[in-house]
Amino acid sequence: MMDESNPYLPYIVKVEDAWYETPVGDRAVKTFKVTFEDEKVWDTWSHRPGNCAMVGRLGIGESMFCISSSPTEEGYLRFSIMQAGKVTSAIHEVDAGDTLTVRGPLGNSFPMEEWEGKNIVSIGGGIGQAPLRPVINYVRANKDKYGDLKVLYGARTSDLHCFKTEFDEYSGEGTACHLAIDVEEEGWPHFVGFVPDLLMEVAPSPENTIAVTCGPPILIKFVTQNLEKLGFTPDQIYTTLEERMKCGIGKCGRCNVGSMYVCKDGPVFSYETLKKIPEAFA
Amino acid sequence: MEENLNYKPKIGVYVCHCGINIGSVVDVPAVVEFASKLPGVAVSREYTYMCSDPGQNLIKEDIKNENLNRVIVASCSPRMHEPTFRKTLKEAGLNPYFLEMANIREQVSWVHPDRDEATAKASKLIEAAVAKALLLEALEEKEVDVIPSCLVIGAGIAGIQASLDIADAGFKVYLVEKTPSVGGHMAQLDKTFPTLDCSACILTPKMVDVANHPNIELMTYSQLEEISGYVGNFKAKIRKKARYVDFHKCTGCGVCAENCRLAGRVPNEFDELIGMRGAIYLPFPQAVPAKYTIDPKRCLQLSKGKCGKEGPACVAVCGPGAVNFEQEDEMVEIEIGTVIVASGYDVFPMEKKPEYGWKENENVLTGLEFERLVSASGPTGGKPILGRDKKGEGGYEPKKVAFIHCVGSRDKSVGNEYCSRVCCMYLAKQAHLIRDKLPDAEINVFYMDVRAFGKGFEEFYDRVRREGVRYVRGNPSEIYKKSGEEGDHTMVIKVEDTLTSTPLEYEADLVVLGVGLEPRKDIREIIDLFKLSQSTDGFFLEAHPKLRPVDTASDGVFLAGCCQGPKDIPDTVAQAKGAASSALILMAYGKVKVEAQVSVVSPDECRGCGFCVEVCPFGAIELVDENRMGNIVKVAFVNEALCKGCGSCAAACLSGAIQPRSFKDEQILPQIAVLGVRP
Amino acid sequence: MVDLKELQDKAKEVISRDDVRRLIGWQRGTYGFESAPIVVTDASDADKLIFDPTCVQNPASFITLEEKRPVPRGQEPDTRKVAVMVKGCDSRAIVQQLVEKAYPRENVIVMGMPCRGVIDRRKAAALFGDVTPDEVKLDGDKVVVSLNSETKELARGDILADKCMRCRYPNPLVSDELMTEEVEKWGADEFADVDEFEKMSPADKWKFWEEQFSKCIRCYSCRNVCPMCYCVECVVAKLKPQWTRRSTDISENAAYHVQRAWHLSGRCIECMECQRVCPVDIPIMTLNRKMTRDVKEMFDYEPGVDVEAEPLLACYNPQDPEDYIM
Amino acid sequence: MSEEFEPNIVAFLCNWCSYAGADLAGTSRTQYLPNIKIIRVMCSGRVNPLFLLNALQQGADGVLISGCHPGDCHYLEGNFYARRRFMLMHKLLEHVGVDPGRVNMSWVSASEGVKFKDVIEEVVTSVKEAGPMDQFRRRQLNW
Amino acid sequence: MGDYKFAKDKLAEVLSSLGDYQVFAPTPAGDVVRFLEVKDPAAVTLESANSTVPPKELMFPETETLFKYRLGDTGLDPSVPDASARRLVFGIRPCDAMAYTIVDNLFSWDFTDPYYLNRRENTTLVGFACGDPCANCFCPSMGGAPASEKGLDALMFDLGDTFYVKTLTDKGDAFAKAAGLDAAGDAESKAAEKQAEEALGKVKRSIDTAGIPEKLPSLYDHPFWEQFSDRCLSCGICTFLCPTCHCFDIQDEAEAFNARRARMWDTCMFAEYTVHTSGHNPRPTRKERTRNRISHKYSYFPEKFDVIACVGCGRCINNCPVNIDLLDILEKSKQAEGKEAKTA
Ligand SMILES: Cc1cc2nc3c(=O)[nH]c(=O)nc-3n(C[C@H](O)[C@H](O)[C@H](O)COP(=O)(O)OP(=O)(O)OC[C@H]3O[C@@H](n4cnc5c(N)ncnc54)[C@H](O)[C@@H]3O)c2cc1C
Ligand SMILES: Cc1cc2nc3c(=O)[nH]c(=O)nc-3n(C[C@H](O)[C@H](O)[C@H](O)COP(=O)(O)OP(=O)(O)OC[C@H]3O[C@@H](n4cnc5c(N)ncnc54)[C@H](O)[C@@H]3O)c2cc1C
Ligand code: SF4
Ligand code: SF4
Ligand code: SF4
Ligand code: SF4
Ligand code: SF4
Ligand code: SF4
Repeated sequence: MMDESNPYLPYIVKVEDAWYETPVGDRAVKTFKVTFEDEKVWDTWSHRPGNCAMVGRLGIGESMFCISSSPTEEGYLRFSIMQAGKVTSAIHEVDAGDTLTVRGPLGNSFPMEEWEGKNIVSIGGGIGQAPLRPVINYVRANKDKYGDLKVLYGARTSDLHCFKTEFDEYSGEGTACHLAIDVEEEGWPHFVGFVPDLLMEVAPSPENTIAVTCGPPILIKFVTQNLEKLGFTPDQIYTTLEERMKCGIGKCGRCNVGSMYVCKDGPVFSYETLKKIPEAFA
Repeated sequence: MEENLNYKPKIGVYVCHCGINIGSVVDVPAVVEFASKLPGVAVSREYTYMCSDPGQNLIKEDIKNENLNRVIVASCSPRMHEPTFRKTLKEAGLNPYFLEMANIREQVSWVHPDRDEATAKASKLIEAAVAKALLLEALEEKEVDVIPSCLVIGAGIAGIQASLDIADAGFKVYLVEKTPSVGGHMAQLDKTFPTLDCSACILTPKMVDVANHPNIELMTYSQLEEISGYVGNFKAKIRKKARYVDFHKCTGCGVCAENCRLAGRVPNEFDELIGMRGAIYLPFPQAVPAKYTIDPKRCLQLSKGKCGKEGPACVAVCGPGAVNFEQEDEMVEIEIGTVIVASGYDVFPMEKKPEYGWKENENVLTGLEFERLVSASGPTGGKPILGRDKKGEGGYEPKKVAFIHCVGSRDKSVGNEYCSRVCCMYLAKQAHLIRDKLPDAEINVFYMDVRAFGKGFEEFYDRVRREGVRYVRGNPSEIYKKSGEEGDHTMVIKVEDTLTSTPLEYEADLVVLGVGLEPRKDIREIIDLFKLSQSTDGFFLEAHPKLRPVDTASDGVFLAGCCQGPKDIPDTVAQAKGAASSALILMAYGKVKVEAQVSVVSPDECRGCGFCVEVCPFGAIELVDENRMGNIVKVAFVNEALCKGCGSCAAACLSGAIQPRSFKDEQILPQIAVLGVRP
Repeated sequence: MVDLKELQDKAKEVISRDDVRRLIGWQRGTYGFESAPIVVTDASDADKLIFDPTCVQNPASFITLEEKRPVPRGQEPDTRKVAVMVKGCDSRAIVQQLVEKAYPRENVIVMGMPCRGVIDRRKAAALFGDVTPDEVKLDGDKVVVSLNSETKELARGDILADKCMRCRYPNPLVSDELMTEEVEKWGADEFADVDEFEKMSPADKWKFWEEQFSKCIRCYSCRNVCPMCYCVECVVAKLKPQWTRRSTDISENAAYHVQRAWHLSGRCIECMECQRVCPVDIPIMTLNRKMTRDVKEMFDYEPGVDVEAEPLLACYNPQDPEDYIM
Repeated sequence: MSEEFEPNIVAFLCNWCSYAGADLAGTSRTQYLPNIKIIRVMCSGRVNPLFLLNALQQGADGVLISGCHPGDCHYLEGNFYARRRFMLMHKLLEHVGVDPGRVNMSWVSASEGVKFKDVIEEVVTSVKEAGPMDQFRRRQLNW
Repeated sequence: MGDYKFAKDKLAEVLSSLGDYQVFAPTPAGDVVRFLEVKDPAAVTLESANSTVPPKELMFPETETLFKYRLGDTGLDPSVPDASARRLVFGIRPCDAMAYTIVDNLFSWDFTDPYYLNRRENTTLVGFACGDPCANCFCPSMGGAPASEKGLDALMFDLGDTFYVKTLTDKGDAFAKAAGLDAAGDAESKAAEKQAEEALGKVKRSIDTAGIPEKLPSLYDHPFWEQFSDRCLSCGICTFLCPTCHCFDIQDEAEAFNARRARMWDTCMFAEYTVHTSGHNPRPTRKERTRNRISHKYSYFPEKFDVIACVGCGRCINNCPVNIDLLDILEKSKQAEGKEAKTA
């Protein structure tokens, strides 16, 4: 766990490996596999699917990212980071062998225990797959505890799909994977269209099922609408929110939606909760 | 090689010994060692001559083997070898703009003898280069095709000559002339100094040539209205004004003019208003094209709607039925690759110097009026006769003639500090013509000094003086009529003889004012179209006073003739040929490189104030609509083909929204951060 | 004097027009010697409008302060006009905003308020303390303050803002309609304050500014209230590159102020709003006035008086001075 | 080494005239003081006056901006804008107490290698007189 | 806890005798008053009702280094203040002291903030009761009073020639001892009580907060916000100068090889406060920001921490350049017709 006496102090992590998920350029996504420089940290460290952490580069700053590896993947943490602004650009300069800082785990997590015995549908878009990946991997690692797992994922083009190779792995294990791209591409065997439409096509049954979704706000909005159309009740739908944040520990103030601090009380929320906070969809 | 475009900078630093030029002063190994520790530096090496083939190969190898994506060469001035090393990068498959140079020869080893100081400074300069290199971006070098045709504006001798040259080289020319005929001022002249060729004799053949040349599309009585695009790819809109005479039907016979109800009653511009024409007219007998034009402001039918009881006389007499009052202006759109501006000059407007009594006195003439007076095609058939009545009868021959130099030139009080370069000589020429025509006349020339610098000029000036023309050094302060008596034409010229400092009064019954050359009154039309600049004298500004005298700041737009500054005919023709050759270079090569280090606007940050638009010397920026989340706002947009990358816009932009590539704020600030720290 | 009824009726008429979206003016403040700006969108609120010497704020600031909301897909942006009431000084902001193409002229309806001066709340507080007057009005050369049913007459200079004492443009320089008769110009500006300040040595000047700048809490109120500071992203807030750091210390604070003074040179129209709003009383105008004076002296330029003028730093004169250039 | 204060000066030189002038000083082996560190820009018109401020914040003791003589700008008018800007910035910095000797501007053409040297000397002297610049400097060591 | 007093003209002496403490007191800085470390006791002023910049800066400085490091190294040197150091704030107004007790909630919920809390720990607060509350004070409405003792270690009253000091905690006693104060009697404490009561009566403005926290969320989309936000400058004055506002930004700053991570005051009134890199801003206009400021203070904060984040010092009202009056907003919010919180 984090340095209890000073939650502002990050751990130093070593980048074990780093690769691009999507083509190099603006808004590229790069995944970093990191380990703690001080191995003792592992003794106290524990995180859950949905937890986030502040990843930073000394001299530049830090930003919030979800830990995209499941706790069941041991011995390392993974972050998948889209190049966006100052910090993310600097982080993208980093490669295997370099150091970063990590402060976490932060925030709440998906209630994996509550979901035991249920079917799980993961619906993601673009970089929004990052927080869903640990859920998927957690369920895969605990197959016996959960029902059916379905993965729906889309991005603008096939190039922009994150974690491309992993979907084959999932399918290999018998997990239903439904991939989509926004516009027709030559040789694309899967669905063409937006994720909410994919969802309607796949039309998972709400029966004993939890839907988790993450992606751009517009995707979340239409996916939830469609899920409701399919018969999902708000308490069956989960998502994660994104607000600007600086401290990650409920102090600096900016990430509030209503009285909730997304960094502490979130980022995972059930649609049931969110419905009551008008600011949640601002 | 796309792989090199990795976010993690991998910099190679190459420190050159330049034989002993650098190495003997700077501790190169220490600098190399220092550089190797800088952030992002993957390779740091030294070599005797980086610019040599082995030196360059060293870089190329490293780019390939070490996957370098930034290169710093610490050697001589980038003004020397930047192109060399850019090429090296390119050959190694790296974008050439990932190069940064540290000038440790001109700025270090050659100027700082102290080894420690020099080494420290060299290290700093390299550190700054690294700081900048981290933020360099790949830039694209572009070439655009050049449309093989040229628009020439103005058909004076300059425009005529340039058009002929280009057309002869096999390229299409659109020659646009505002007035009904080609020829410009030269057509108005009688004889030309110093050789005294008859102006018409040497000009008319050329005028005919431009009209007949298969590659020249002549558009007289026409005007450029719009121009857009950039070098190689301009689009122009030209207005062909209605002549009210069918161009193809008119045979130029002239019966219409003879029969015009206003024949001989409209002052003729070509004759500087001292001669007359009708409402339908040919400006002068040799006019090209020899097609008649109706002056819509004067024509009774066009201005009053009615001409005589029987209707327009011209219509009645024109055999081919060419007169057409229904004619309308015609718009022509053309695409051209190059432009030559040859719009010429105006003579100094005498209204600005009322003390010389021009206008009130028919025997005070400007030099140009005098040219018409003595021209065989002029109103008096070349006879120097003044004071004729409306019918062209009567009049007198002057006995005492005075010529005044520098009227409206070299005169701060009228805003013209410059010398008009032709007046001394044309006055000498005109004095000679008077002497020729009136051997007994007394001729006085008042001058500040005589500038006879051209080939054969001094000789000509000498000759004129030997012909009994008296040169009086003095600048007249006033010229006025001696008495109000009928028939007394005597003018008094008050002048101070500056050689003897005595105030003098001279008398003359013809005063010729050596008016200078001024930028055309309508020069703004062209400035606004092409965003050309003016030099302080008001003429068009050339791109460089010495080395690019026919170029302008706008690529592909060239200058010829007096629109760039006063000059005589030979100089005009020479410049016209220069402009033609410059345009030909572009057209013959067919392609033109556009600057890669141009400015870019971040539309999200731009507030649309247009400061940059005002500042850009090349008119490269315009404000365009931008949809900002449903709201339409104006933001700046850079036309990359026009931008030269000077960066003036960036310093004018308050919010840093416009930035020249390779010299962005975010690239310069790290340099400042490194170099600013006190060692 | 303004007939309030007439003013309000006029405002009502304007805001009721189909092509008018909002009207910016002044309303009575809740306490103290200053009015509050008001943005009227409904004719019923026009009755709140006032005009008296408490109307110190510059309504032109609010034209550019308004943030454009994202327009939902399929909807059209609301492009109706904004009506704005301006005093002479305020009107210069409009002129300058027009020079800078902040909006097209036809997008604003300018209601001109010839003005004879407004109260400086700091001067008033020094005279009267922490109170709210019943009424403040101008009577000839006097300012009449009614307070707890007593009235007090003051010389104008004692309570009016400094800018008013040297006002050269009491009548709006741009307006579609004048709400009252034009008033006579009384002020002149000799820049004596600038001259006085310049007598100091560089060291003393820095001492002065060091103390002043150290106080700054970087609330950016001075920037936000400034009618000329309406960049989409102000350089001080930029992260890439970061010119000024967010941390407060003398270096960053000084950099902020010099940067802003620089950006306002040839653009500041001397409404003095920046100095008025500063909660820690930094004499910001001492910077701006120096620039105003120099710009006038060196380039014969005055911002905010001529809509056709070119922006000072986007043009040049070949004869510009260059005395310190080597 | 002497204890004398050696100022650090950042110079912004336009590519076509002043930088070329500095090159000429180099090729003619005209020795001058090493206190000046040059940043090359294409035109003096590129130099954002805020660069000066930034240089002073970073710790520079003085600055120099140099470009083509008026009328000689490679880009026709860049130096005219620069002149206006720096006339004003110079005054502004002076007003907040920055010694006017720290902010310098010159016109140096490509042929004026010697003038370049003279300018450097003059600038170094005037900055030396002004002493170390502490006013705007970021005080990193006090953190 | 005891009763003490000292003669007014001994103020400088008392301050000088506090050598063991790092003492902060209201001091004029230019034209404003601010809590500065006492270098010259004579410069201290107790005249002004309220310092312009609240003494929150003493616990939560405008800019504060979180840790330092050298670029290229990974060793971090946290500059956490020493919890056992002795600091004393002299002459703090009761509202400002009460503000600390509110902000404490934030800095100690879940994760604890050592920077703020250590300072709180090591600081003795010697309050100064208000005899003459200023025009926009409304502390009684917020559970305070001109002579409230909340959060204070000692409270001082101005009784004409003498200051009467009532100590409230051990820390307060320690201060009295260190300062060598004289014992005070019944007369003084009576006088103080009377003054407190009178001062209470002098408070001009008030608000009945009942129901506001519950109501505000129902006004989420209400157009009444625009009456205020339309003239808001989106400057930070109201929040920077609010003793209970506590938002901050964190940024890394590097100088050559020296670097630090620091935090600095920030405010929800700034447009860039919530903006994402993509340009999406959940609070795109001043309406959302004004709503957030008021709602945060009067609804979100109490919902989370059971106390309204406002002490009624009136600073935001006094200093807002466009007369956006908190009490006015609250009154209007009470009148406004709410609707059920929007369900997406
Ligand atoms: C809970 C959570 C989980 C996230 N997980 C991921 C992830 O797994 N992968 C990923 O690529 N991105 C993720 N993001 C988004 C990521 O935080 C931003 O892209 C990042 O902060 C941009 O920072 P920057 O410094 O590069 O941009 P700058 O523009 O330089 O940043 C300025 C500051 O703005 C804030 N900010 C800017 N954009 C955002 C944003 N979209 N969300 C939140 N704060 C922002 C940050 O505080 C940042 O420090 C997550 C955000 C949140 C809140
Ligand atoms: C009194 C006098 C005597 C002179 N005598 C001599 C002499 O003896 N020997 C000598 O060498 N030089 C002499 N000169 C100088 C000579 O006139 C010039 O060198 C020569 O005419 C310059 O030619 P140009 O083509 O540049 O300009 P111009 O002759 O002025 O031609 C410009 C042409 O462009 C046209 N034009 C202008 N604007 C536009 C437009 N916007 N669109 C279309 N067309 C346009 C005009 O109508 C005109 O036809 C004399 C000059 C004067 C005033
Ligand atoms: S860099 Fe120069 S040429 Fe290019 S747009 Fe800017 S001002 Fe114009
Ligand atoms: S780029 Fe800058 S100067 Fe140009 S219009 Fe935009 S904000 Fe103005
Ligand atoms: S208003 Fe005052 S305190 Fe706020 S940023 Fe401006 S100068 Fe600083
Ligand atoms: S700087 Fe100040 S005085 Fe100048 S326009 Fe802006 S707010 Fe008004
Ligand atoms: S300070 Fe400059 S960048 Fe910032 S808003 Fe004002 S003018 Fe724009
Ligand atoms: S002080 Fe006033 S103007 Fe500034 S942000 Fe607060 S409410 Fe808005």
